[in-house]
Amino acid sequence: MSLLRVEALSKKFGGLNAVEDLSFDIQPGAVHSIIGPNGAGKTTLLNLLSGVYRPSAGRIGFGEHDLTGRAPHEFAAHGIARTFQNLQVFFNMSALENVMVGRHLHERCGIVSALLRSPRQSRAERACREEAAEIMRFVGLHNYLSAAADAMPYGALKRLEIARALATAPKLMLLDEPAAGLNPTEALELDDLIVRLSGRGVTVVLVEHNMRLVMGVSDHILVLDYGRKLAEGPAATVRNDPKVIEAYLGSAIAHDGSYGNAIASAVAVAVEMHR
Amino acid sequence: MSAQFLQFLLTGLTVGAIYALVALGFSIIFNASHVINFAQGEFVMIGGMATMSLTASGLPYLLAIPLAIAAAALVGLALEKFAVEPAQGASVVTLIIITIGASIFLRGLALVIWDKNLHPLKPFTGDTPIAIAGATILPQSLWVLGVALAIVLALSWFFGRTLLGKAMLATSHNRLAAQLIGINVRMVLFLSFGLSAALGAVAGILVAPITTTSFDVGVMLGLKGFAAAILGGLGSGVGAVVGGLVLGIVETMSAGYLSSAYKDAIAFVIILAVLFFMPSGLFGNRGGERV
Amino acid sequence: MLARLASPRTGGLLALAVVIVLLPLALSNSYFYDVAILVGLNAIVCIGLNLLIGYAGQISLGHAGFFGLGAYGSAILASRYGWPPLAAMLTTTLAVAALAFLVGRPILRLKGHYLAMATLGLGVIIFMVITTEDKVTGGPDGISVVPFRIGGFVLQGERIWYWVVGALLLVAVWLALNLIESPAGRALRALHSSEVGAEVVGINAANHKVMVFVISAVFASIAGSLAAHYSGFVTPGKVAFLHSIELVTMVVFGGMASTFGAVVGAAVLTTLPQLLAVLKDYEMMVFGAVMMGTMIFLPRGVVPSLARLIQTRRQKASNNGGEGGHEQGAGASHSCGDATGRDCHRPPTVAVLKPRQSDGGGGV
Amino acid sequence: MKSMQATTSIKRGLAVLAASCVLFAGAAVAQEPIKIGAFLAVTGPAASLGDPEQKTLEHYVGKINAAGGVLGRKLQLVSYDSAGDAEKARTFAKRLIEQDKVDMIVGGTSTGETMAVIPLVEAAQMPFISLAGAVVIVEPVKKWVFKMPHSDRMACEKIFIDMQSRKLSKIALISGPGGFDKSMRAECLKLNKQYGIDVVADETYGGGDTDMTAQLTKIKNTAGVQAVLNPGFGQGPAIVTKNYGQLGIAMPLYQSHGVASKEFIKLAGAAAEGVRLPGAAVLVADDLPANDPQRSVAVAYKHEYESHFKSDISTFGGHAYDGLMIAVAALKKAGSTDKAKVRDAIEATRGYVGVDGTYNMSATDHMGLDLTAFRMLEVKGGNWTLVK
Repeated sequence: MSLLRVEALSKKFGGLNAVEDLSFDIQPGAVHSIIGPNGAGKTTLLNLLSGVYRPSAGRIGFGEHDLTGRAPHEFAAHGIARTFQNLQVFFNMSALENVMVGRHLHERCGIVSALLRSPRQSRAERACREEAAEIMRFVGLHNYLSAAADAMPYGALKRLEIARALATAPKLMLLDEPAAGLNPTEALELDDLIVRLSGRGVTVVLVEHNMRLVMGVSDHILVLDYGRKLAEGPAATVRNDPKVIEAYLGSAIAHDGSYGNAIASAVAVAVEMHR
Repeated sequence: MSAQFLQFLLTGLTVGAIYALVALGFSIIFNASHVINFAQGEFVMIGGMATMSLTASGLPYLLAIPLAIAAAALVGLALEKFAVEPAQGASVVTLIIITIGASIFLRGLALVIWDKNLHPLKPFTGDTPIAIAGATILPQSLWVLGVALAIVLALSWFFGRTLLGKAMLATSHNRLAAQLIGINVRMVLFLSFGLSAALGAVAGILVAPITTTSFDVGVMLGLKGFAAAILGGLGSGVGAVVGGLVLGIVETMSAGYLSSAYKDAIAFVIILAVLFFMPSGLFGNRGGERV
Repeated sequence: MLARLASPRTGGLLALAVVIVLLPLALSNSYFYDVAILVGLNAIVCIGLNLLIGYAGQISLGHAGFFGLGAYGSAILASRYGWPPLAAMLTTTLAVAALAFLVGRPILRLKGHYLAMATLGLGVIIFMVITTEDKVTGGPDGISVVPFRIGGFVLQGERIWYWVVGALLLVAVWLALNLIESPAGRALRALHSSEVGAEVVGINAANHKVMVFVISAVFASIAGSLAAHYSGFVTPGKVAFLHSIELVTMVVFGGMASTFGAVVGAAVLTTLPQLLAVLKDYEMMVFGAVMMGTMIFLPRGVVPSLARLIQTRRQKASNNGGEGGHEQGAGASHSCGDATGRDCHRPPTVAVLKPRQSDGGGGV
Repeated sequence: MKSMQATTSIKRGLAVLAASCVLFAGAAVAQEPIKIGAFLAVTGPAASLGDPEQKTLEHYVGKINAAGGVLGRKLQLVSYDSAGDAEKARTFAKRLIEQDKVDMIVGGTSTGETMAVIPLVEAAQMPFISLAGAVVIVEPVKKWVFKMPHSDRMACEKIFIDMQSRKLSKIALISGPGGFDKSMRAECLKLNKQYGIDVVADETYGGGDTDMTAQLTKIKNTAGVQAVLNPGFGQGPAIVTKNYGQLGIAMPLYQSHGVASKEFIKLAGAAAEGVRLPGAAVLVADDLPANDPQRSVAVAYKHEYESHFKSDISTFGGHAYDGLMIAVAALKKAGSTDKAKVRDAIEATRGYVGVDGTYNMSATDHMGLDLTAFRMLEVKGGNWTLVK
C-alpha cells in the first residue's frame, strides 16, 4: 500500500486557491519530486503535508492514519519530517544541539527527572549526543560538531536542517528546495546525500527547481501548476510531457526572467527532450 | 435611570478619550520601532506639570500649552536620540527595559525640577457644569472630547494624505521595503517619538484640570493607555481610539452598575476575553506576529 | 568532551556556592544579611522567570502576582488558620501551580506584546483581589505572618535565614541548569528560536510553554512564601505590577537566557536602591539613568555581554579556528547567554524581525 | 551639616556594595551626635504625607542644633525614603537599627510601613514614634511603639458626632484603594451603629482614577442618603469633591483628616465650599481663641513652616513636629540616650501641648490624644474655618 495518500486536497488563502483538489499517492522507499513553476503551490503543499497549514478541504492519509487537520508535531510523531526553504535553524544553539532537538520524540524522560538530572537522564543525554553527532557525520557536517549554529555558512545550515529532520527517524522526509542558494559543488554533493537518505529507507519528497538534481535523483515526479496536478509519473514520461514544457516556458516568460532557475529548468527539460 | 446611564456614558467617553490619546502614542511608536514605550505615561505627566509651572509663572494658556507640548516633544526626541537609537539592534525586550528606565528617570527628574505635591490646573473655560438630559458634564470634558476628536482627524489626514505620514505608515508595514524605496527609517523613528510625546502631553494637559497633576500621574495613565492600545490592536490608529473609548466606558459602566471596587479588574477580564478570541486585539493586523 | 561540557555548569555552581559561603565574612550586621536574603529571594524568582522569558521567549509582566499569591497563601493559611507553615507553603505552591496551568494555555496562545498585556492583566487582577478582600488579606495595610517552623524548630533571625535562602538559591540554579540541558530545555530554546521549526521535529510548543510557565510560577510562589515568613509581614506592594516590572528588569539586566545572569541581575537591582537611598530626591533619577545606561551599553545584559567579551579575548589569544569552535560549542551548549547566539536574546516579541540567515533562502 | 551627613552616609552606602564595612560600623558607634532615625514615604502614593514630615524633621533638627542641641550633643537625622512600601520600610528600619545605630526612630508615614517595622523595633528594644494613623498600631499596646496622629477611629467618631448634631442618620461612604482609606472605612463601619448612623452605600475608586462621577451618581440615586463621607488623601478626595460639585449634589460632604491641608482646597477649588472634616488646630491656628492652649504652638509652627518652605502646612508635618518634640523632651527627661529610659520618658509624657493636640500618654495609651484634639472644620470662602 502507499505510504502517503492525498485525496482532493485544497488550500485557499482568501480568494486564491494555492492548492486545489489535489490527489496523489506516494509509495514507500523512493525519491519523489514535486516540480512546477513558481507560485504553483509546491511550498504550500509541503506545508499541508507537514501540518503547518490546515487544509481547506480534502484528506491526508499516512499509512493507516488520517492526519488531516492535525498539528505539525503530530505529523512529526507519525514519521513525517521536513526542511524549510527559509531556514528554521535554531540559531541560539550549537549545531549539535540543533540535531539533538531532532531526537526530541525519542527522548523518553519526564520533566521531573530532567529537573533532577537523574542518572538515567544523563545517560540518555550522552546517548542522544552521540546519535546526533553520528547523524551530523552522515550528512557531512563532521567539521561543525562543536560549532554554534549562527557561526555556520549557508550551505552547512541547509545540511543541518536535513540532519535535524533525519534525527527524528522519519518514514517520510520533505525537502523544500534543498539546492536553493547552494553553489554548484554543494548542489552536486546534494544528489549523493539524497540518494543515501533513501538508501537509509527514508522516503524522500523533493521540492526543487534545480532540474539537474530533480532529474538525477527522482524515481517519480509530480508536476504542479496553479495548485493543480499538471502531470504525474516516472521521470522519463514526465520530462517528455508537452504540457509540462509549455507550463515552464510560459511561466519563464511570464516571470520575465526574474526566476532564473525557472528558465534554466525549462531549458534543461527542453534539452532532455531533443536527445 | 436613563439619566444615570447617560451620566456614565459621558464620563466613560471623557475618560476613554484620554486613554485613546495615550494609546495613540503607544501605537505610533510601536509602528515605527516595534517597541512598547513604557515612558509614554511620563509624556502625559510632563505635559500637565510643564503647563502647570508655566501658567504659575504667569504665562497665559495660549503660550503655556504650546510650550509644554514642545517641551514634551523635545524630551521624546531626546529619548529616541540618546536612549533608543544608541541601542539599535538590541532585542525589543531590552529596548522596553530601556524605556522603563527612561520613565523612572523622567519621573525622578520631574520630582527634582518640580515637587512631590499635587497641583491643580485652571479649567480652560470655567467649571460650571453643563446639564444634558439630567446628566452633567464639565466644560473641560467637552474640551477633552473635542480636542481628542480633532487630533484623531488630524492624524488620519496626516497618515492618509501627507508624504511624511505615508512614509511613517510604510515603515510600519515593512521597514526593509520602506528603506529600499528611499524612506529615511531613522528619521521616521525619530519623529514618531516626538509625535507621540506631543500627543501624550496634550492628553496630560487636557486631563490635568479635571484630575490635578503630579510627578507620578503618568504611571496609571500609561498603564491604561497600554491596555487600550492592546485591546484595540497594536499599531492600529482606529484600534487605539476604539480601545481607549471601550476601556473608559467599560470602567465607568462596571463602576456604576457592577462593583466600583472591581471595575479595573472587570476591565482587564474583558481585555483578556477579547484577546482570547482575537489574539491581536480588535483591529490588530492578524499577520502582525506570524510564526 | 563531556568533562569539558560539564565544567562551565559545575564551575558556575561551585563559584556561586563559594560566594554564598564566603559572603558572611563581609556581612558585619543583620542589615547586610537582610539585604543578602532579599537578593537571594529575588534571585530565585528571576531564575524561574528567566526560564520563561530568556529561554522559552515568553514574556510575563504578571509574576509578582504569583509571588504575591505564594506570600498571601502562606500568610493566610499559616497565620489566620494556624496551619503548619510547611503544609501551608506546599498547599499554596500546588494551588499556584494549578492556577498557572489553567490560565497558562489560553494566555500563552498570545504572542509578544499581547502576551505581555495578558500576563500584566492577570497580575493586576490578583492584586485587586488581594487589596479588596481585606477581611481575609488585611487589605492595603497587609497582614503579619508567623515565623516559619518545622516541628519544634523555628526559623528566625537573619543568620539562619541566610543559609536557608542560600541553599535554596543553589538548588534553584541547579534545577534550572538541569532543565536547560534536558530535552525539555532544548525544546524551549528551540521554540524560542523558531516555533514552526520546533513543531516539525515533534515538539508540542503549547505544552512546553505551559510547562515552563508553571515552573516559573512555582519558583515565584515558593520565594513569595519564604519572603512572607522571613519578613513576618506582607503588604500588596509585592503583588503590584511595578514589582512584576522590577522582576523582568532584573532578568533582562542580568542577561536573558543566562541563569547566572538572573542571579546577578537580582543582586545588582536589589542592592542598588540601598546604595542610592542616600541620594534622597535624586535616587529615582539616578536609578533610572543606571538602568538605561546599562541596557544601552550592555544590551544583552551584564553577564552574557561580559561573558562574550572574555570569550572573544580567549579566541583572539588562541586564534586556532578549531579551538575557537570548541569554545563556542561548549558555551552554546550551556546557555546561549555564553554562546555567540544572537537569537536567544531576541525576545518573544520579534518573531517579526527574523534573523538574517533565515531570509537568505528566500532571496535566492 | 546636611552635606556632612550625606557624605558619611554615602560612605556607608558604598560599604554595602564593597561589603567591607566593619570599620565603618565601628566608626558609626564612635559618633558624637544623638541619632534620630526616620523612614518616611517621601515618594510614592503617600508622598503628600511623607514630604511635609521629612521637611519638618530636617528643619527642626537644624533649629534644635542651632540652639545648641540636646543634652549638649547635636542631633543627627538619618532618614530614608520608604516610598510607602512596607518591605522597603522594614529593610530601612533594620538599616537604622543595625547599621546607623540610631538612638530612636520617628517615622512610618503609613500604617502598612509601621506595622511591618513593629516586630523589629520590639526585638531591638528601640523607641519608635510612628506617624501613621490606624489604631492597630497602638491597640494592643506595644512596649516600644508610640504614635502621634489622631487615629482614624477618632476621626470617625468626630465626624459621626457632628452628623448627629446635624440630624444626619443615613450616609454613603466613598473611599480609595489606599491603606489610609481602607482602614478608616473599616473603623467607621465598626462605629456607625453606636451613633445611630446607617451606611446605605459603600463605593470605592481606584488609584489614579481620573473621574468618580459614576460612583457618586450611584450614591446620589441611592434612596435616603443624607450625607457622604470620603476617607482618603491626595488626588482621590480632590476629584471626588470636584465631581460632587459637578453633579450638583446638595447634601453635606465630609472628608477625612487625610486632606487636612490648604492644598486640598486649592485642588478641589470652588467645589470644596462647605466640605467638613475633623482636623488639627494648626489648620486654623490664627483663628484660635487667644485662650486656646494650642494657639501659641500652632501659630509658631504654621508660620515657621510656611515662611521657610513657601508652602502651606498640613497636619502631617504637624505629626512629625510633635513626634520630634516629644522625642527631644523624652531625651532631656531621661538625661541620656539609654533606650529603656527614653521609652519610659515617652510613656510618661503628660500634658504636652503640640500642634496635634494635648498628649497624655500612659502605659495603656501610647497615643495620648482624645477627641478634643480634633476640631471640626469647614471650608468657607476658600479657607478652613472652625465649626462653632
